[in-house]
Amino acid sequence: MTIFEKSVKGRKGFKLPEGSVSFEGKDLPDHLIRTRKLALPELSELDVVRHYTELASKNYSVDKGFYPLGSCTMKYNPKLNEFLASLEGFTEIHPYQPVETVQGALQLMYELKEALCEITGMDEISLQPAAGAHGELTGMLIVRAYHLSRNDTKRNVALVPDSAHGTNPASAAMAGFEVVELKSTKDGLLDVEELKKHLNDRVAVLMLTNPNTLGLFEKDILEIAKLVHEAGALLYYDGANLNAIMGRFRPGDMGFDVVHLNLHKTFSTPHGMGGPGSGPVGVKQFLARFLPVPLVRKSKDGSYYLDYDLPESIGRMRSFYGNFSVLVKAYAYILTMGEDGLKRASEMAVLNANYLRKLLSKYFKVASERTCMHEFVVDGSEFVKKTGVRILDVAKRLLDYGVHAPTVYFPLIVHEAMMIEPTETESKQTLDQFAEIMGKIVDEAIKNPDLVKSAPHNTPVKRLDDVTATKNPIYRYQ
Amino acid sequence: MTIFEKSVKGRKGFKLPEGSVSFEGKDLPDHLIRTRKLALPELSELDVVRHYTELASKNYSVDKGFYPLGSCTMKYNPKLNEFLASLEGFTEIHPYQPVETVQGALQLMYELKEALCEITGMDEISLQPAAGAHGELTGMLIVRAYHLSRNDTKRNVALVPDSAHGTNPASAAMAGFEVVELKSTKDGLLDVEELKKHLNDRVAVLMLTNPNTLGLFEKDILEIAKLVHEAGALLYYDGANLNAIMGRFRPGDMGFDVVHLNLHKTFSTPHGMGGPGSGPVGVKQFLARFLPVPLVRKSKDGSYYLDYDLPESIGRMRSFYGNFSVLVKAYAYILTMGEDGLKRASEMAVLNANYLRKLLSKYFKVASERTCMHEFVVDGSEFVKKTGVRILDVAKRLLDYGVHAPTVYFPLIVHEAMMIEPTETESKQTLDQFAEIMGKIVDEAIKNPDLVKSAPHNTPVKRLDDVTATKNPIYRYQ
Amino acid sequence: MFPYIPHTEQEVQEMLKVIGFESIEDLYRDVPMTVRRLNLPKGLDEFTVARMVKELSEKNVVVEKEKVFAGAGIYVHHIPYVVKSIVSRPEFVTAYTPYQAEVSQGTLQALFEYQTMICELTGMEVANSSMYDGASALAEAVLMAHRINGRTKVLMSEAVHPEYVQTCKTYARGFDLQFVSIAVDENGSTDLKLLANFIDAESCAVVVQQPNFFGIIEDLRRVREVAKDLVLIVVAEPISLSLLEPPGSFGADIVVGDGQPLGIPPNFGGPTVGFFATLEKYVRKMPGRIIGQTKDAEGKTGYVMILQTREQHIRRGKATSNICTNHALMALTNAVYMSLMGPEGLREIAERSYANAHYLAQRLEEKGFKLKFKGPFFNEFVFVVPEDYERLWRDLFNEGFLAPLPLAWFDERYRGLALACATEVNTKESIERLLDAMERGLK
Amino acid sequence: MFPYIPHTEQEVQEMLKVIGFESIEDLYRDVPMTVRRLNLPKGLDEFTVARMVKELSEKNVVVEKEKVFAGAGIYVHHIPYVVKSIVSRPEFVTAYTPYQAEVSQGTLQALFEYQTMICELTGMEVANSSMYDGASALAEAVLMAHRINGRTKVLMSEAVHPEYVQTCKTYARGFDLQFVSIAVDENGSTDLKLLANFIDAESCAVVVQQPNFFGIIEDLRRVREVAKDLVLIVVAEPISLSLLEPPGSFGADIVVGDGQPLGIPPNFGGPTVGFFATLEKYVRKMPGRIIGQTKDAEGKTGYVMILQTREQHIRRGKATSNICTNHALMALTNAVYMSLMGPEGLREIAERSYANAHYLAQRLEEKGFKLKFKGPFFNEFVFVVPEDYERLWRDLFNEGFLAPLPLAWFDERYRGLALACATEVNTKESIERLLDAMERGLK
Repeated sequence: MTIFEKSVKGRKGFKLPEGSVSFEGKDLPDHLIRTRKLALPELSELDVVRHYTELASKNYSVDKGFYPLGSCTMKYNPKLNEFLASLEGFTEIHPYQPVETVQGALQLMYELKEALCEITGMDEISLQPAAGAHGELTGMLIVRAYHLSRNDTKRNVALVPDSAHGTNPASAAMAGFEVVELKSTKDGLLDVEELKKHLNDRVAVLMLTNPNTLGLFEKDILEIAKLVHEAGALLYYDGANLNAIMGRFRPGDMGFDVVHLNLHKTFSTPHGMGGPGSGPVGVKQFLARFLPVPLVRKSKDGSYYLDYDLPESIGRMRSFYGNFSVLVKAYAYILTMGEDGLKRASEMAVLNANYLRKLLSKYFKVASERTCMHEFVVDGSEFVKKTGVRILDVAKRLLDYGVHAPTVYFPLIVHEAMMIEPTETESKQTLDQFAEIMGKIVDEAIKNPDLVKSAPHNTPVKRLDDVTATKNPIYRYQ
Repeated sequence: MTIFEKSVKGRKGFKLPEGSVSFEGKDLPDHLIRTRKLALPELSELDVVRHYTELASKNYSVDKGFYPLGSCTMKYNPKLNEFLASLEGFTEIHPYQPVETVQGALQLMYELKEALCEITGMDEISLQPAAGAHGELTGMLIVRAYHLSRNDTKRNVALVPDSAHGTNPASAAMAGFEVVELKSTKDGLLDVEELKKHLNDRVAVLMLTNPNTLGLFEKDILEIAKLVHEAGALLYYDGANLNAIMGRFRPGDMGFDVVHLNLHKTFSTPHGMGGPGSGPVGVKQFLARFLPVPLVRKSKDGSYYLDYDLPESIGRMRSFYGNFSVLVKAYAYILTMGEDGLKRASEMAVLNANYLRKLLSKYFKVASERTCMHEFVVDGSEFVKKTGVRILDVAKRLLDYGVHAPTVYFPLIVHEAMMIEPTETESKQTLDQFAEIMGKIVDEAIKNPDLVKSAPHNTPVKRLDDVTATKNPIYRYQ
Repeated sequence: MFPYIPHTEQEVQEMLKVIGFESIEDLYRDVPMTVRRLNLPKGLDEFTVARMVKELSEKNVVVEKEKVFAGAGIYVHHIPYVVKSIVSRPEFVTAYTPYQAEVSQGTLQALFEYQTMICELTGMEVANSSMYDGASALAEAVLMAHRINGRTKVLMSEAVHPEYVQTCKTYARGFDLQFVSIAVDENGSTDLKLLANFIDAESCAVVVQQPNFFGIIEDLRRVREVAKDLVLIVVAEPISLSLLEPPGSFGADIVVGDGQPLGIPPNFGGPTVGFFATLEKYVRKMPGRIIGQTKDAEGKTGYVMILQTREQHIRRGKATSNICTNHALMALTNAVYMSLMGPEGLREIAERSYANAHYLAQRLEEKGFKLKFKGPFFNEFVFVVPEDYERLWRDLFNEGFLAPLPLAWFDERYRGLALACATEVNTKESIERLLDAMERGLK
Repeated sequence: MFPYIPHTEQEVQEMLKVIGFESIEDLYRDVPMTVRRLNLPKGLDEFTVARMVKELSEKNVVVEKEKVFAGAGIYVHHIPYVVKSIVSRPEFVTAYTPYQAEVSQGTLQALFEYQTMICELTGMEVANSSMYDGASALAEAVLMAHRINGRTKVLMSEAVHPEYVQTCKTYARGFDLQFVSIAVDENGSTDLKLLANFIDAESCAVVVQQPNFFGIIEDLRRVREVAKDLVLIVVAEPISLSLLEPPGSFGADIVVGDGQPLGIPPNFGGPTVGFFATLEKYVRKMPGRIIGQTKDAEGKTGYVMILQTREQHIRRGKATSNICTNHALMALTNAVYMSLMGPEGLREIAERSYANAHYLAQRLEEKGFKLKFKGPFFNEFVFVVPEDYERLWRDLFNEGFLAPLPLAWFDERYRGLALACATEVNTKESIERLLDAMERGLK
């Protein structure tokens, strides 16, 4: 039942303090006053609590179980960080307070920025972007600004591997680039020869994820960087897949010029059903002058300030300074893990992925024979051919067993793909159990395919009709 | 799966600060050191979060739905109060701090005590007891101390109606009284003639709940009080059922000498799966000197202190001063509701009970024809005879419909009793829905009794075998 | 050992054995880079971290709510405690994007209800399930307008929040859009004569803010008349929409805004949430996720993401936007807040804000200050202050007030002006105390 | 309207009509008392209430953890943040007693696991699902001992917490029990020769505390030898039990204690939680709720309340105790804390407490203070202070320390003694600063 159907006219869930100024309203012209009825629900506080408690019970979440969503890095979100982000000294400060009265906030941002620079090997970072895609757009606008600043106006092509996240081409297009896709090798890696063919004086940038979306390390990265730079283009790093590399190697050392990060992935800030996240953008020194304003800086006297004095900046990407509460959580996470913990996290993430890949290779073909990094992709095409059961059905059937499904049908270059990222916070026991469930489902797909095809059976609703939902859309309760 | 089965040797869910003093341990004799292995579980933080998240999902709770448990007053527990009780200035103070450094805590306790005195019509209150039964024992020890102080040593009988809560006789017995039960009238009220027969110079006290456990107001209360007092005995008020009366009438005005309250019922502090509660005890002035030490008092200079100087006190009922965090919640509730809100709460509680009673009288005989107060009792004997379905089965079947069952088989004087208390925080819609479900179950009991007898069907476990559980008890995981 | 990483050394060895590797180093054998020790401190325990972060939080000065008289995009309101208690539930906080609808009905229904509430507030037909903030929502609205009619000139009221204008300009860098700023008249509203003059065949959209950056309530009926067949984009403050006739009633094409006033604390400016509403006919040009109602295999009502072919993960380079992660948890916060307040509560808050702001303005005038504009205002207004007002403003902060903001910050043209704000959190007493402090400070 | 009461006036009228009444007054027609207006203020909104209560909380002085050197029943420890996050889940907080087991498996399993953990800690065979606190648990243990052998003389070590002793005496008022206090010897442990002398045919139970009120670790093996066929009741501090051989290993009959050190903040003394463990042979004499494992109709493992015939709601006046509401939520807190810490964590905390307390003792001796007793101690000890130490103690508070407690508070016989405590929260630095402050104060 929707919350609107629970509404009772005149019921109230709020009470305001006694007002000390009475409303006259005489100055507000009648024609400005709302005539259209505002049909918000009318409920008691308990009504509201019960409604959302019921909704909460219908959600899967990290606290409930395993979330092997490839490329999403669904790791444990420490409770400590939620507590810290809700401290009054963080939540109740206005962005336009005098800068000397928000030194704690600025110091936190500055130190977080410094730590992220160290982790990525970049020279300067903006914490402003609100999400990964927002960071990508920021980064691509910086690439654009860089070439224009050199009067290199021809460079309007962004090269993107065909294995890339959809946001890469979308962000490139939004920044005004023409997107050219590069075919991957059979191995799922960037094809250096293909790259060479495409590099010319119209190319502004190569966008790369490394490890890539198949979970493979681009082993030719140093050569790739050399080629790209020699061609006068920049190298962009999609940091969505940073979880494999902390303390092991750094984008900056690999030759990347621009990096965006997803704090809500690698740095354990919660996803909140799809946001708020945070997508900082880091650059090498020669690009720092194009970063969005304001930048958090430290004065010689040790105080912190917001630097608006970047005449070549691409400008603002949003209001104010970034998703500050999210930054608090990432900051606390980095303090907690430290140099040793971050490295251990990456190593265990990679160990988990390779272990699970090995277990699942009993049931499925894995998309590449090479050692994976923090995630891997299963090629379900043989399974689908053999059983007639789709990978989507396997995904839905997993829900019945109380685990979330992997990312499916991505990356596009693998047929019937399942992209699996266990993260380091999952235990061997959880991985063993997941593999066992997968084994059962494969078994079911052979012996009782209809059971799998009609899944899920144990969820709050059965399989939903999303085709009709888009064909005859119902956008709101009426 | 139990948490012990999830344990992995060597796994850790904690990290302590670097220790600055190293452990030598040389002074602790070997024979004192633990040799027996401590088999607590070894888990990561995420393991622990998931385990308890899973357990939480298997619980019914007020936030989930309707809890018509008679005599338990399962009303909404405001979130505000949880927040306030967890303020650092309340949780992080040590009971042995200098009294001048805990003035806020003492002021809160003092003002709460004053408000409860006003609500009950009593003169002095101890906030020390941890629960209703604890308060009963306190009150009965005061009764005992009172008679002994007058050298009236013969009075060792406590009169208790047969409709009383089980705690009444149990507490009386624990305070050293011989318990004599009084038969109720057919109407379910205290039988004044029966009372007269039992009143003599051995009677120390009459324990009464008013409204009684049938939800009926003891209309002869003024006469009862007179008789009891004339016989030299005291009148004890079981305040578990206070929710009907706030701002309408007061135990103190009815002639009661001792009252205990359940803050976790009437004053909306949460039940926490069965505690912590709080069971303050109020008395008339002539009994104040027997209250447990310490009492919270206010000096002439406006400061607050703990008064240990009560030479005739029964002594301590526990360590320290009471369940302070619970007191904070009750205090905030009283501030929020105020005189007008408390009265409204009682009135709406009584309205809800009478309304639901009316709706259910379509399906069941109600135990009394009289207007009820905040709760009422259904007599299921005809239903049971007709259908062969037990009241316990109806209770279990209710669980399938997502509502909690009422209190069943109590009070003992009603056959196949269902005791129902809706509380004021439930809406008309919830009551209508509950009545509709009851109607359905009655229908099922006639048409498909096995369905009801084998209920519940939609719960995390099916009906549990509690007979074997007690016959061959398993007390712990091994 | 780290509490967040479960692996014991024994398990690591067992797992390596299964994979067929000897050591962790083997896992990285494809990587040509040398391992490098990060120059970061070692990991800390949570108690030490908590102490350190708490100390940072205490280096920030929190102004008592009733003493905040600044808005300009972030507004201080009373937030019922139950809001946080609900939205901090781990089932919401630790859930992912609802890709698997059958185990995400909580998220999906909540967002569907949120969309409905936004439609109600704005008077529009369809809303998406959230954007990052008001500024980026506006920037996306401008790009959408360009998608709608292909034209390139955006007529932007001067009285749109400067940071929003800047964001639009940044977003438009990849496109050939020009922005024309339309000044305000002596009433503080967008000068419609000027606007009319600037409109030509290349004009794509008109952007106004309601109430505008100077607090003035724009006459949307007349804006719509002048804007004729241009895309009319309105940036709206949501609480005011419970009192004011919504933009949808005047024929707005896109209504965006920031949801911060609806139950979200200031958070030093973020996260807030952007709302985005339009007309059904434009829905396929709209950025962001949309939740729709549907049925499951047994005919039971359920919710799913719809119209995903607009989005980047399907359409890649041809998507309406690159947005994927949005601000769902903050949209939920908005929905919970609106559910508690209902139409009456929201209206009461709007009326009190109005009353307090007008009382403050009246008292300022009585003290000799001049209001800059004559137009009707809601909870903010501009008044004339000395040129060096910023010094007084800092002094007032030291007396515990976040006083009306020096407008010179935003543009030197505004030197000598301040932007005041009042909401339901202010009281007669706090207003009088502000005035006293200002008087003392000016002497 | 009150946010917690849903009834609109229209609904009230509709409901009255269904009942057949005209007005609310009709509902109270059986009540002979006149309605009386309570002398209480009108109801307030939550923001005002929050402000008022917060102001009260701020009138209390919170001592920094590392500067607390007092225990005596309430101990300051580090509590992982996740504990609160779990135990504040409404599914636990707003649930009732698990009367309907099928929808209370969360509660029941958690308490079953809690019982197991208490058995592990104490070395006993069976534990109940909680008592109010340590003191009332001890009082119930004494009554249980009386039920076991019917005898009436309780030999109570002088080194049991005075408030626990007082509670026992209050609880025993309804019974004909006598208490004999057994003094401590020069080691600070219960004088076993004295104890032996007092034992006679009427002796029911021996009660000792481990570590005792003076911090000394009792030699339970010898206590058991002397107590022979009496009921041996041990009050134990739970953290110490991860380091010390548990009472169960020495043949204790009943072990009780307060669970506060296991993840519960001081809370100004309450709520804490009492634990209560005994041997299987005594289980039917035990007070309180017990959870047992069983099967459901389909053979699946589940949990229920067992042995309820001991309890008041069934057995009424003949129950083993009147306790029904216990401290389940705090028992859950203990279980969550122990799950996080595990055996190693608990031991580490015990060892650090031990190390800190012994370092403090050693440094006090170096500064010229004398320890009162020679026996081995855990995290508390008694040392000799000036007669007017209470003045110094208050001065130290003003310097930010909750210094060792003046024992004269508890008994005039102890004047000139102080009870010091250290746990893992104290640091070398905070210890040195305490010593400096004490030195300065004594000059």
